[in-house]
Amino acid sequence: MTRVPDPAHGRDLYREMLRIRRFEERCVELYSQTLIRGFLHLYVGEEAVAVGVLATLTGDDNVVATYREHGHALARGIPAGAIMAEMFGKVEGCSGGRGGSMHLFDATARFFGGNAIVGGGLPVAVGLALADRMQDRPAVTACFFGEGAVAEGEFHESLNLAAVWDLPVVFCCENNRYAMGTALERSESDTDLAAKAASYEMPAAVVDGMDVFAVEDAARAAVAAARDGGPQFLELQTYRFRAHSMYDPERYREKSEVDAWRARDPLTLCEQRLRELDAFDDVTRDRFEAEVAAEIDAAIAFAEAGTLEPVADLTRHVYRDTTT
Amino acid sequence: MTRVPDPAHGRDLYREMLRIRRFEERCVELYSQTLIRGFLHLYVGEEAVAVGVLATLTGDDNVVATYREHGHALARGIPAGAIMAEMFGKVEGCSGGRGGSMHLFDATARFFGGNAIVGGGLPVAVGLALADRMQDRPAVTACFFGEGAVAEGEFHESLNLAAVWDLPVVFCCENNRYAMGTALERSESDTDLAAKAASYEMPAAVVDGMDVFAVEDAARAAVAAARDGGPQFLELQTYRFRAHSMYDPERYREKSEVDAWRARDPLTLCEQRLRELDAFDDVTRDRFEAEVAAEIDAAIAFAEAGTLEPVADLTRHVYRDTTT
Amino acid sequence: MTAPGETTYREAMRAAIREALARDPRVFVMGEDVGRYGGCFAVTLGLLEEFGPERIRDTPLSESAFVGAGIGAALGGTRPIVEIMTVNFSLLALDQIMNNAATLQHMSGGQLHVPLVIRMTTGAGRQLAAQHSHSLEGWYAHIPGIKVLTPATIEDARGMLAPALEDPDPVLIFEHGGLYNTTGPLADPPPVVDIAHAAVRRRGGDITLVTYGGTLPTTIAAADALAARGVDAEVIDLRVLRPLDDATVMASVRRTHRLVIVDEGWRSGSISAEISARVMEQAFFDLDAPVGRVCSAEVPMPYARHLEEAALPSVARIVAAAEEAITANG
Amino acid sequence: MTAPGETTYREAMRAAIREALARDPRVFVMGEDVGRYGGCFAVTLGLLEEFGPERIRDTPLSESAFVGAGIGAALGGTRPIVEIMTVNFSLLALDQIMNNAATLQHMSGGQLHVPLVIRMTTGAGRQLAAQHSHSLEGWYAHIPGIKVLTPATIEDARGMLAPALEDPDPVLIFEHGGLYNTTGPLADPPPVVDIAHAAVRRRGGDITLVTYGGTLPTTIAAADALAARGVDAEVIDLRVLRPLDDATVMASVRRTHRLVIVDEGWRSGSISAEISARVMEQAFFDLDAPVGRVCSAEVPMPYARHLEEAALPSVARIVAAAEEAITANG
Ligand SMILES: Cc1ncc(C[n+]2csc(CCOP(=O)(O)OP(=O)(O)O)c2C)c(N)n1
Ligand SMILES: Cc1ncc(C[n+]2csc(CCOP(=O)(O)OP(=O)(O)O)c2C)c(N)n1
Ligand SMILES: [Mg+2]
Ligand SMILES: [Mg+2]
Repeated sequence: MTRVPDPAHGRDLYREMLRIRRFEERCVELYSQTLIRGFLHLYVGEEAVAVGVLATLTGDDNVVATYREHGHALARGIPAGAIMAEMFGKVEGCSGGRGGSMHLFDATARFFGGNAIVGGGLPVAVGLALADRMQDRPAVTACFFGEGAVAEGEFHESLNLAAVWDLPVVFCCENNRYAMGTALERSESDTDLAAKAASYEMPAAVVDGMDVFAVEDAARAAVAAARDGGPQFLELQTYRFRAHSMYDPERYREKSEVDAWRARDPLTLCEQRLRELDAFDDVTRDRFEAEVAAEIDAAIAFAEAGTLEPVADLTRHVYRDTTT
Repeated sequence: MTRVPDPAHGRDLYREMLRIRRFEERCVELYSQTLIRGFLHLYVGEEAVAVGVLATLTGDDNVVATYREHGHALARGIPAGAIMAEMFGKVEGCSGGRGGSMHLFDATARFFGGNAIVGGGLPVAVGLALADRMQDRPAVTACFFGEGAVAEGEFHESLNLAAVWDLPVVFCCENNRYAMGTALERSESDTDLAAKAASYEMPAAVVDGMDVFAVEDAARAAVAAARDGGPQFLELQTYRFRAHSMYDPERYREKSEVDAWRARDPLTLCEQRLRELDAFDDVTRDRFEAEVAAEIDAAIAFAEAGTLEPVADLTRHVYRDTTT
Repeated sequence: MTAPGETTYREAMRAAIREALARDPRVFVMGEDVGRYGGCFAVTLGLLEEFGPERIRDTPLSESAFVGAGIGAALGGTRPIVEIMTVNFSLLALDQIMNNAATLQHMSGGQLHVPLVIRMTTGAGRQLAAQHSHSLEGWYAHIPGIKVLTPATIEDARGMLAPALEDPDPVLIFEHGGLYNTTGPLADPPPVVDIAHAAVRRRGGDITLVTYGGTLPTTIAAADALAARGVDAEVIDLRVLRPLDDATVMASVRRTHRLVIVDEGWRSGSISAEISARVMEQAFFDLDAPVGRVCSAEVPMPYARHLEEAALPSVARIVAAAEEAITANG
Repeated sequence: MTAPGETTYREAMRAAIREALARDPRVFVMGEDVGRYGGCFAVTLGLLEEFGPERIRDTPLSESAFVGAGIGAALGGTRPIVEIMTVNFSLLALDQIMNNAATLQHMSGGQLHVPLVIRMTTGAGRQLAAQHSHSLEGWYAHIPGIKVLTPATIEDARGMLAPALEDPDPVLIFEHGGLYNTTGPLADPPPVVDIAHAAVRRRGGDITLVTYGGTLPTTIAAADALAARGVDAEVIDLRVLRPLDDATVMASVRRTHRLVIVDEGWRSGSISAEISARVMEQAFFDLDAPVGRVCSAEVPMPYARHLEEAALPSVARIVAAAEEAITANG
């Protein structure tokens, strides 16, 4: 059990998770309507991770995420409309329609993507942290990746490099137990991921990733430690309730396993906790639902009203445009 | 202190190390005479590692080595003449003159190179072991690499894969403390290399790589364990007495450090041990020196007498020649 | 669902893998999610159940290690079929491919052979954006020591694997993601194909269109469109990008005197450049017009659909290039 | 030792790095053995002592991580000069180069820029055999989003780094290992050079020889040999392989009507193929003979000296190709 949460802040965390949940549920509908295309990886079930970690960052910190990053983008404050417009392929999208669901970016929010190569974001995160240290900025870089990335060489090279140079990276491993259809037991000989971090002398914590308060506590400690010191590792134990992407028949896991994890839905856990503290009631929930629904409706309207980039601009953004 | 070595076997090990030492000393001369070209990486100081490990293998086992592999090739039984001819670029070379010092091969000896990409041999070793297991052969694959390779992603991917599939690989890490000019302390945040192996649940031993008997004991145990089970890790602590290659001014280490290690020359240590057991005397040594000198003279003569491949054959060995 | 007697490209590929597994105990499959998941494009679906986990091996996400392990396993006497989910991730294994698979035979003076098959999906067209839309098969064809196959038809999807496995050299098979669901008839027993020659997919006398892989259907459609305009185009499917079958291309060009190459790769340094250069070298005096190229725009693939479509070779662009070639020396 | 007023290519490169470090506090160097060892080709020798370990950073052997860290550091406002010891090891970092450095600007809709410089040694000629002799700069030039420089002269070794660092896009600099010890005069202050244009290194009217990097000296020697035979060859040094400066090549070909390209890369799918294809497209009717190519043999580089020499472009092969072009339509 974690510390007693502040009621107002606890509700904020709940509301943020709800935004992500409802946003993604609408994405599924829009995908069936072919308004969103390409790959679409949902974060449903894992919301407590992004919300808990990102709550502990400042605006000067950096975020690096994966292709499963709607939640991180929303929690980082990228407007829902800009994200939705991106998935609609519109100029008003947060990546100008060039990136799509897997490549959400926002330079102002220091949100460095949306990387669709497993493990590919980790070296970049190390470099962002290096730049901060070399320029005496007190920022931290939060780098998210799945447990599947732990088998990739880039994971190890990056952890080691960050540790050798003592850089302020918080490596946030979202252990949802599967990399597509491959269970962690079949991808790692030792499933104790903190042991990998330990082999780089990197402090590590194993966290209940379904409990947003636990995540926030662990992240706050890790972020503080990184800010004044070197890299930190968080294993955030979570579960993806939905398919890997839109095309996954889920042959690799039992429905009972999914159900067991659904019983620990991060939204439900958070709500229960807040109700125990008399900090949450049906009125609050209904209000949140209404606000969130309105926000998402507006986001979709914004995306629909958005414009398509002229085809004549096809080869822009390959090299910096020096003509304008 | 290791078990009491068998005198005759102990002398064999000494003699094998002497062969390597004298062979390489002659290589340096031949390099100055430009009879050998390209890169030339000497094993001087590290002979106990290859000799100790390879003494424990059978002819059906596989060996994968690096660009610093003259010692391994000699200890594996590739004729000195074939190795020398290779470095002379002659058809009679063990790689037909195509490979040179960094790429010694011998399919019959199951010596799979001579890999000049740091870390590049490890995945291949895993595959050789996989093939043995799938075909029910009781062979083991010994894979040599430097401690510098531990920072490469391929090291981690390979250890994990071998461990996940429980394959008979003995990973032999030749920790000579430097990767070119980079000391282990500056390339690994945690210099305890066995801890990396442990993070894959792989049994590991740290071995005095200057003591050929210690190496042999540790290798015998590891090879037996791998043959009946899964991968093993040996950290063989050693030192390279000479430069990284022929072009290294050695700015990165103190002469005093080199001298301290030279005091533990594996040949001297072995000789001392055998003398303590009354198993070695000046006569033996002089005889070995004479035999080895004769062998190397013959090898050089063989290499000199070798032939150059016709230039018309330049593009052979790219695809299997189906015309003959 | 496919009509009776019809099959899909995906099923054809699966049938080829199944046959190889059944026929030769040395053959096995490894890669990410080839087993329990059924393959990221469902090519290997059902094979785990049929052949078991020893021969259908799910790997961790470690492209370099499992491709390298494929090389080692090939050296060790097996016949691995390594699946890299998509060409985009193969960059992580490129060191193993170029520095080991392609060179071991040579570095060992011909002692070693690497009878390895690596399959991967390639290509764009499904709004997967910049990191998931590469068409690098032509780029891979730069590397001596490997062979590069691009099955574009159901018969080739069914037939190319067997000779690839028999080949003593490492063979890369690129399967365009847009082809998996194409359907068509397949004879029983399926026809035997080689992995040495280009194929003329449509005869014609006015102009030659050379292509391969994912753009074959587009190019045939363009030939049909040209036919409607009175231009009789010959369509050559390269099938094998390395070693290139020059002879088939030159023979056609010597008849038609005009050539357009259609290639989903980025234009600069593409395989289409190589073909143009070879025609320059071998058939310059037969040309009535400069060789044209229709390639992908030189841009990381954009997500937005209209931009992706504009970036890729299309019937309209092929027809325009063909007409330019026809009127060039007008 | 160099004569007074002379410098080596290596020293010129070092002077450029030193100047960049002194001028801009955002600039730093990282790579394997750039510090204490002094650089594997001694380019960075002495810089650690002068600028300290914060700015001259030895990295572990982790090509993917430190190239990716260079990308991140560039995003973070610094100006990293990343040294990959040789192009041969850059394959391990190719995912970072192609999927991140080259695409981040595009994927972010133009929000991000990656002002990163990656330097690496390239080329063969020193009997380093198959894994240490690649010439892949032309191959890298296939990738949209990066720029590819090949300084071949002392002035370019001295001058190209500054504009590369000023460039908002990722720039790869390939330094041919055979050039480091070449000596020559260098004006003080050194001339300012651009990274946009090819350079005519020798004027001539009978035939154009196009080359870049390590084969520039060979090509100039071939031009001298041709002059002795009464053939007046123009020599163009491409300098930049991406984006290619077509205009300089076409202008020359329109005057000489004949072209031979000299390229140390493997022939198939080389940058020389691209140039040939572009000449086909842009100057076909100006050609009096097919464009010729002198490339490396399509073989992993053999160790044996005579075989390596035979595999590489040589004066004799260039002269022969030029003479063939001259007599082609004879
Ligand atoms: C290098 C690489 N290999 C394979 C893929 C295909 N792929 C996309 S997501 C994924 C699973 C990743 O699992 P994990 O890292 O656990 O993240 P999760 O999807 O569970 O969030 C795979 C294999 C990829 N994108 N990149
Ligand atoms: C991937 C790669 N990076 C860099 C090099 C250049 N290089 C050759 S040997 C070497 C040092 C390797 O050190 P270590 O692994 O400790 O082996 P040692 O030379 O000490 O035996 C380096 C950096 C290489 N060959 N391969
Ligand atoms: Mg996962
Ligand atoms: Mg070492």
